[in-house]
Amino acid sequence: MNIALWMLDLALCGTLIWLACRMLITADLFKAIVLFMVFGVVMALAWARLDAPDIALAEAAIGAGLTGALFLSTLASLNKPVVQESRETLSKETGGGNG
Amino acid sequence: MMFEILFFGLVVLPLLGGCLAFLWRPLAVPANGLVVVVQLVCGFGLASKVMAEGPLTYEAGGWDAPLGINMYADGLTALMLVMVAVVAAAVVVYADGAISLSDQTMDDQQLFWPINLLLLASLNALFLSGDIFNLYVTLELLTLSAVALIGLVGKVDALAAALRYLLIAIAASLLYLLGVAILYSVYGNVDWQLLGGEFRPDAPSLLAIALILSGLLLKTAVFPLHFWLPAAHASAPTPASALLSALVLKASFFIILRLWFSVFPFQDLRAAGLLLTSLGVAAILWGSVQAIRQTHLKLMVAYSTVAQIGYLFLVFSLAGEPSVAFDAWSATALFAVSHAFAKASVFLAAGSLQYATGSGEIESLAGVAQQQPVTTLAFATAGVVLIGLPPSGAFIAKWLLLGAAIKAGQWPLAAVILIGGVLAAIYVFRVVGLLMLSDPPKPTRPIPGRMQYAALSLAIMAATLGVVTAPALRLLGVDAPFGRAADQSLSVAEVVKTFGSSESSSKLWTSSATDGISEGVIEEASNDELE
Amino acid sequence: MTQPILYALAGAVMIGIGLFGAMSCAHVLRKMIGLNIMGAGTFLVLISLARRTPGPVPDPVPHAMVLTGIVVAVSATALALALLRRYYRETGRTQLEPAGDQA
Amino acid sequence: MGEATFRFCSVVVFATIVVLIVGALGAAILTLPTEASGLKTVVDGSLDRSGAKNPVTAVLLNFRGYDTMLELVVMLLAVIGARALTRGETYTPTGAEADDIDPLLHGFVRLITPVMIVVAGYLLWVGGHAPGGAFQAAAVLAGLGVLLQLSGFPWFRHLYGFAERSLLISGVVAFLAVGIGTMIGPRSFLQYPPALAKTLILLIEAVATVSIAAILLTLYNSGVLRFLEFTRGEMIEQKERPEGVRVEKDPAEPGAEASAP
Repeated sequence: MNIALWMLDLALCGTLIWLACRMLITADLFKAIVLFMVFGVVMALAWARLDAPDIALAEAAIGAGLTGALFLSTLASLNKPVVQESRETLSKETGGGNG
Repeated sequence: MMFEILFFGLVVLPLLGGCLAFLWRPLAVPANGLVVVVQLVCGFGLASKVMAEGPLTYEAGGWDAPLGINMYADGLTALMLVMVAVVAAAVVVYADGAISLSDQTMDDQQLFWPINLLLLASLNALFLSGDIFNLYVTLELLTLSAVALIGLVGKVDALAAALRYLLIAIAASLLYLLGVAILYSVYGNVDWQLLGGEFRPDAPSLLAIALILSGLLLKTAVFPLHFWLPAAHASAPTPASALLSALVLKASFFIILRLWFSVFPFQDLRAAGLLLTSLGVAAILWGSVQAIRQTHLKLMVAYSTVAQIGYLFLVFSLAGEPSVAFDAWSATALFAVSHAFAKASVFLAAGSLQYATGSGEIESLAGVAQQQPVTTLAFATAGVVLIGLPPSGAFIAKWLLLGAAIKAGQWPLAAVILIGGVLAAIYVFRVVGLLMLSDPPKPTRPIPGRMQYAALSLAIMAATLGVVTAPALRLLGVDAPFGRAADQSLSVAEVVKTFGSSESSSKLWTSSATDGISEGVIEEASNDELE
Repeated sequence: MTQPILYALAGAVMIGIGLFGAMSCAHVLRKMIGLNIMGAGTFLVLISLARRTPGPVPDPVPHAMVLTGIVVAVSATALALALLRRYYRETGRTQLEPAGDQA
Repeated sequence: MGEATFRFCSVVVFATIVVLIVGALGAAILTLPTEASGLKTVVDGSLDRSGAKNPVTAVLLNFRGYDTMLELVVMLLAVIGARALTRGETYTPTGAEADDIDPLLHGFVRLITPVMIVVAGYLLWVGGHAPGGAFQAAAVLAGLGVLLQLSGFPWFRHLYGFAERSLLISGVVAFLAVGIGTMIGPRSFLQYPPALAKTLILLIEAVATVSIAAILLTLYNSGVLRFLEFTRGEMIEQKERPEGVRVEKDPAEPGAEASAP
């Protein structure tokens, strides 16, 4: 068994778990979403390591790219205040939903 | 070959109709009408085919399992498909009336039609599926269509309920998928019949059972996992409430029933069966008490669903006793159908009453019966079925369950069945009593006839389901998990004797089948006439 | 321990993290992130266990299943986020009330 | 019970559930045999009759094509559901006119558009025998669509209505049409004749690619205009819906008090 590849696998798994934790802990939702997109890219590497190139392609494009974009656009619309009434206090909590 | 046509009518046509209804609005209502009629014909056709020839299989894609996806239909499948077809017919007629009442023809109301067709297609596909991964896809399909239906209203409470339901359903689907993944990695296939043949109770398989069950229990909303249900079912548009309570919950329960008795080694899982049954008992008691406490009509009906779902779970401890296993199992399937008819009817009637009085509060219903006799009759009749009085299907089902509980020596279950009936009587008669009050009533808004009679016809079918018990039980006996035990089972034989001898039961069966079809035609006719 | 088992265990841990996040975070967006992590973990378990084939080529059936799963996940996520946006627009809230029995 | 206590208790309960699941899962994974080939041999045995050399494509579009069709329906449902929710919000025009477009960005988009289309086509074609296929190609196309929108090409917003809806359903309809075609005759649903399998798979994939791309773009779209406003730092007042449009239109919905505790 190739030691370097083992180290790579371990590092990938460790990074994935670390990213997963960070995403839920970090107070800033925007940061969490960026981490989610990074997570998708690392997942794509993991798929490649598992000889799943089809999934690696799909994950990079759909998992990381599109889902991330969806999250970002949603966050953007949540940061806009609701027009009808002033709900400043409530719209503030969109900044961080502490884990 | 025959199954092919049925597959076309039950899955392909609704999918196609859903697409076209989304594409071009004028097609939406005719497509729904056509699909509903075809579904009725195919549902009863499948039932008679299964009854005559035994279980059917079909290879979607032409590859046999384990490589391809097998479709499979036995008596239980056929009964469930008939249930879907009948309820859907009434709901479509009702929805046509309800949508015509909305003062604007906005697209989001019209989107009910395509979503409804896709929901029906996914229900049929789910009941026919012989593949546990395919079941995952159909479950997701069902969830998304249900959520889309709840969200159609766009009111705050409906949005919150839909969002919560979706979040929970996604988690539940993932738990189920994880269980499927483990089963695949142990056995190398996802066909439930193949899995049933080689299932071993080793550690990964037991974990897979736990994961699959927890996912499905969340979706079936059995106590204490019911917390998402009342708000979702009560705040949805009424036709959607009826579909959700009557059919969507039954789909995930059907998978539990199927896997438990045909795949999992249920004789070795007595403790788990006991746990499931205790959840059911808790659901019956808790749901009934909550239903009594509600002041809002549709919430009361939704809590009644929580309670009635509980009855479906009594089978898991009763079936541990081989002598009553078939009784309890077939009674459960029968109860599911009876509850589907009755609950759909109650929801439809409740929606009509709410529109007529302009308020969803139970108190505001006082004296409505004089002006809304048909809807009141529908509500009362279906309510009587929920209580379980004869000659309803619920009565036969409860009677079989009661007998099984006594024979198996599980007295507490017998007591719970009786108490549940009494509690149901309290919450039903509280509303019916108010409706019947002779107070000078306040004026109510008129309800289109198709809304009134859709609810009433379902209620009458629920109330008279007991009459066709014998053929239904014979149908259930086709490839039942306990062998063809219909004739060996004492209680079932008794039922068959009481409600029609075995020679006449086939005659009874065919006549009931044509009744169902002609009913659909009548509903369709009333549908057409209004366009 | 072989490479597939390593990844499968990592997938199991990710499932746990995602599920915990989905249950304990209040903000709906973060719940969705949690559920997506949970989904990724599930897919990782499925694919790594499919890599236990003797040769260099893995079992393709789980790969097709995971492709299906990824698409289903993005669809469900999109619907949930659309609901969340509408919910926010109507109420100005981004969290759901705790669901309880209504008495 | 105070709120903090309740929160602490629920976190403890959640953590217990999660630890139980992960522990059991880990233990189960460790007890599995380290070698298993699943359905690989079965797939390999039927690969030459499937019309695809890439086994994943063969499973996805032939052996389990029915699953894939239902998966397209799942996407379609998400679109319909999201559309019902965002109606009146998504397509409100904002100030992005043709003159707003940064010329540099414009040039870049002009350059990258054909490249991305070619890449998508290549991924679609190559899926038959190597990694790639409809989903990957569609994701690239959808990415292109997002890029076009972000760079402010206004014509993109006019693809709405009948044409757009036809695009959205075309993938499912292509599957259904091929399925119905194979059902007429002695074959079952989606059972391709081996001689035609390759052509039919490519046909379905080609239609599905465009359809999935449209679906992904529409899903993304249900918030994109607000995203534009956000990134440009503009605070364009949201157009207020006419009051009463969404209120009280369904006769059967419960009053607002329905879910009040």
